[in-house]
Amino acid sequence: MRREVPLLITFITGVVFALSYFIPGGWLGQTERVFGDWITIVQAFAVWLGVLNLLKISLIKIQRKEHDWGYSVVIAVCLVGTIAAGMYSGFAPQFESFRDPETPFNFIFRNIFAPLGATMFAILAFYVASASYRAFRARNREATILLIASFFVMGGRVPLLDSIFMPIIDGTFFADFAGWIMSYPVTAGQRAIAIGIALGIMASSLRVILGIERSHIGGGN
Amino acid sequence: MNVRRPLCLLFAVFAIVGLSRAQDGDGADTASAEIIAEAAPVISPLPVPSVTASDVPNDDGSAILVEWELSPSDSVGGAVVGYRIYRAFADSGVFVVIGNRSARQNSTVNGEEVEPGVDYLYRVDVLAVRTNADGSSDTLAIPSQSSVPVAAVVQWFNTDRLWALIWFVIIAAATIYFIEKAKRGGNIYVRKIGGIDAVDDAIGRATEMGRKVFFVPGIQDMNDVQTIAGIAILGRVGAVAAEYETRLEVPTSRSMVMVTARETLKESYSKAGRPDSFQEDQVYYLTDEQFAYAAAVDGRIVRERPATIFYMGAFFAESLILSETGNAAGAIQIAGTAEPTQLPFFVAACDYTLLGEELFAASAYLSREPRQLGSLKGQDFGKGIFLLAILLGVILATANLIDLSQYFRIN
Amino acid sequence: MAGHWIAVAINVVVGLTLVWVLVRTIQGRPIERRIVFVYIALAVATPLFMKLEAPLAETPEVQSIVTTIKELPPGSRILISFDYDPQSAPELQPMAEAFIKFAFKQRHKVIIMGLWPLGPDQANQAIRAALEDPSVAELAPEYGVDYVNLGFQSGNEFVIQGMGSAFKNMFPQDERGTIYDNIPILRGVTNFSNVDYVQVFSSGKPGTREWVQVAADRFGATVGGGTTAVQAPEMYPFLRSNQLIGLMGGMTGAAEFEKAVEELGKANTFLLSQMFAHATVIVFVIFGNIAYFRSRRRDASTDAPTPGGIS
Amino acid sequence: MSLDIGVWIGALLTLGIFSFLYRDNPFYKLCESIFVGVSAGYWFCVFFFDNMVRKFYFGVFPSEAGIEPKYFLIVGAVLGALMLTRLIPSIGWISRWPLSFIVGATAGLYMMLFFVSNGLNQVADTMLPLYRETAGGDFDPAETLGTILVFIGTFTGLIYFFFSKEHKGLFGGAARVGIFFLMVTFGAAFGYTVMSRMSLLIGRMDFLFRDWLGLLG
Repeated sequence: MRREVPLLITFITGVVFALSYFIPGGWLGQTERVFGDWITIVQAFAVWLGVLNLLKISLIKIQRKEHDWGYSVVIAVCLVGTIAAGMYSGFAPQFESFRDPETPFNFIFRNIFAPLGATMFAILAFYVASASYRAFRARNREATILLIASFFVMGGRVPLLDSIFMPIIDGTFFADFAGWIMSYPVTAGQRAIAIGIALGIMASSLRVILGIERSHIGGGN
Repeated sequence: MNVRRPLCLLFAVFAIVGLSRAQDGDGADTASAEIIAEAAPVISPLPVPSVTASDVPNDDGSAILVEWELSPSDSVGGAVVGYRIYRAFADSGVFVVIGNRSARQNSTVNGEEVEPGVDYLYRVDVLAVRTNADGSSDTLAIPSQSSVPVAAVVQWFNTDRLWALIWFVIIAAATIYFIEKAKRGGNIYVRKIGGIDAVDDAIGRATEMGRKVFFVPGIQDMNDVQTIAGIAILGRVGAVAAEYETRLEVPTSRSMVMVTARETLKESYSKAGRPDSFQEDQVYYLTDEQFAYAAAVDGRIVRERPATIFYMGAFFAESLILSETGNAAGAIQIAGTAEPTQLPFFVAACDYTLLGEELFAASAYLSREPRQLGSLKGQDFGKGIFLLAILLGVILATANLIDLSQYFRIN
Repeated sequence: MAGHWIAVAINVVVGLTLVWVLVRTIQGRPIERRIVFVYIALAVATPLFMKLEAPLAETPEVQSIVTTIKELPPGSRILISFDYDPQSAPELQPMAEAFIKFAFKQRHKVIIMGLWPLGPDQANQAIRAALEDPSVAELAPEYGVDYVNLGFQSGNEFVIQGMGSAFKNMFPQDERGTIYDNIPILRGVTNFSNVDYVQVFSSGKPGTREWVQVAADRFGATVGGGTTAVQAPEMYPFLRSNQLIGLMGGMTGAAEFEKAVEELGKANTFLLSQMFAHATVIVFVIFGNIAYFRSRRRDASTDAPTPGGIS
Repeated sequence: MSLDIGVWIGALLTLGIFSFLYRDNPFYKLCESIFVGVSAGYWFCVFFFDNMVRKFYFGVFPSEAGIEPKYFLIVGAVLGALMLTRLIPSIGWISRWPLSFIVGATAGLYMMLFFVSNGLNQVADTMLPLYRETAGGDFDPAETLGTILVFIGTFTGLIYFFFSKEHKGLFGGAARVGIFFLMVTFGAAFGYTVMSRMSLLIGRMDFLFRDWLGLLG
């Protein structure tokens, strides 16, 4: 029971959803949207598991006074505090929605969540630089090609190479060249990857549907 | 008639010119504008000669295609500014506006509030600017005859997708054939893939160094095929880690992935004969937020200094945030993703990268199980068909003989 | 101006220290990544204080937006859709600010909306920035009369579709809760046939593509785009087919727009930062290679793995 | 300098995250913990109000008359509820059912969508005549070269992905060419993204210098 039922469920849903691609009518014609709706609802349930787990781990750390337990206090307080602020903002009658600009939830979003996210994203600028310094070295033919392509696109996308070579080559030669690289060789590479992915997804989905690959239900053979 | 059309046109042009100059409102121009307006007689554009409506094929009966002949007055620079499309229920006959199209356009799809099996009538009005004798102007709408009643129909098979079915069945059948063949025995050759061959060594390294192995299953939920592939790889990695008694940690950014990863690892550990070594807390949820997850995993990487880090699944901007940190922390890193935008970053920062298709093949490789390897052969068969098709298609297209792409392009 | 000279001075000094980095690299002692970080931070930060003009070529796609707006008679109605969130603001906000300033100076009426929840908020920031400009402040554009913010509406391209029959259906009231019919600027505005130009600032979906497909193709609106650099290439087919009358792509596009309307602002400064940052990355890539070739000469083992271990 | 408390909080958190670039430190750990806690709570609320209340509850029980209830959403709630059996260890195995459903549906649905959009349509897009002409009917060298490159790159790139054939001889040579194209792709895509990443950093710097410190006009 514990093993066969999940396998059967996977098989049936897999086949039905695959067939639905060819059927325009009824709910089968809209499986993508319907499934999307279901998933969002399941996520709303499942997030309890995650959040309770996060809280549990933090509380255990605090209780055992493990190394750096103080930060677990911060996590727990911020988690509970944000949820409380969100619930208050969502249910208090003076707000239309929990996202209203005046709600405490929105205050947290604007002044804590957003700057943290933006900064974490911005850190990438530094990493992009250090990764190029280290990795883009002409160690062999492949690496050299990688290096050259990135050099021309990096220099062409902003008016950098064009302005350096302004006295020799007029106009937007490097910008155009960067564009040319993006529209032809890059298209080719991406297309090969895309077609490979299509076949990879097809074969691994078949393995899942046929029950050959069953790790998601905790199953070997 | 022959003379009238160019004449109409000419007047219309005059009217427009006069109108636009009058709008400039410049004192000097008003006089001439008045003269032109006076010279232009009041003219009415001609209506749309005919309107046809038909069911949009291969859909769920929720759209009707409306086409019309352009009004004879609709020509470049003419007075016609556009068309207004009306619809009525055939039994009531009350027309309601459903949309506008600009001049020179002759069709629209009515895709909203269409019930299958209900008869509708359509009418298309020509909208045109009329210049009056006093120089003022207004917009005229000249209605057409209504179309014959039409109803949208629900189709049960999308014939546009027939070729998708044919190609799919061919490749899927081949895949199943190879799986069956492999099951009956028979040697299956698979070539070396650096990233996959390195898995055992990478885990072994962690064992020697007495450090942890991190497995990051991407930031998408279980409704992404890449996550499923990543979890399958986790199953194999978990078995090796259990065997080597190396501590494996899986931070997740999705609750459902946490649940699935736990199931998978539990099974791997018991299969490796070490069910007791598995602890649920090896797999933990951090947060659904992409960058907070990245910040937390980064922190763990610098603090725990894992010897080996796997990134298998769907990654976005956090790919380089994580792998640069891992690189600086001296970890061996093996990444795999089918997000084409992130591959360059993994390639730059990781020791091994599984590119797109290789991510999906990895679990089959690692399992070394005949049926799994057989499915890889099916993948190759598909590639063979596509290669052949591309070659033939390009040759035939260059020779201008047949357009093969029509059998591959699906809407 | 003092800021400018200090920034220039810092850059000269930093430029000189690169010689030290080069020497160290040649000696086979590559610098650690934290020093790379410092250079990037300086390369991005210092140009913000500089008063230099980024060298730019004129492109038809940006110029055509400028010409279109200039040719509209004063008092024309311009609809602007803000389809992005703060994450793309560095690229799109300067563009939006320059555009709104320009529209006000041309005495056009501006109607704002958003298909992204945080879009109208970005719009308010852009309006605020525009009003701070003395020459705009002089004209004293009035809310409700010269501009209005209709706020966010969910439904992606279906909102545009709905606006095709009546704006009012999609936006019964503006962001401040005023009923549509009571807003002076909207009197006589039924649908796209009553606006003279539509400008979209977008960073994804829904965005410029959807506006082209629905507002331009279906309802015949004149649509111009402003997108992030990453998105811009996808829009070129629409430009070629004239479904999109013009396009500002990323900071380069925004800076060119600023230049064309003679209104050097953030985009120009940001573009300078970007050029400095790119130059820094390129310099470090070159240094990295010098280091590599030096070390290879010392140590002849050249059996290096392919990037990403691909074989 | 700003007098807005929100700007100050934002600026301090920004500095805290940036401090990680130097090394791990208590300030970063604090910001990281705040971020994890706040964002987990944030998503919890978003899931609750957007997905649970608005999508599910008001989907099944519409607040206005005349809107048809979407009963199919109940399936999602049932799956979700089964997921929660995880909380009770003795019946936790039931959670495999909804998981199997989701995995099966994902496999079936995306198998077809990717097969067509990433596979068949891409193959069709490659089938172009190698000899290209301009709109005026003249030979177009740039476009011709481009089309030939796309053809060769796609073809050899796919050969690289073959698993069941050793990369030797002519086949191996083609695979090597394929790798070259992949390298161009990666290099170019990397260089291409640098621009947008830099602009994010510019945005943060602008926030610090303009909004917080008020040093920029």
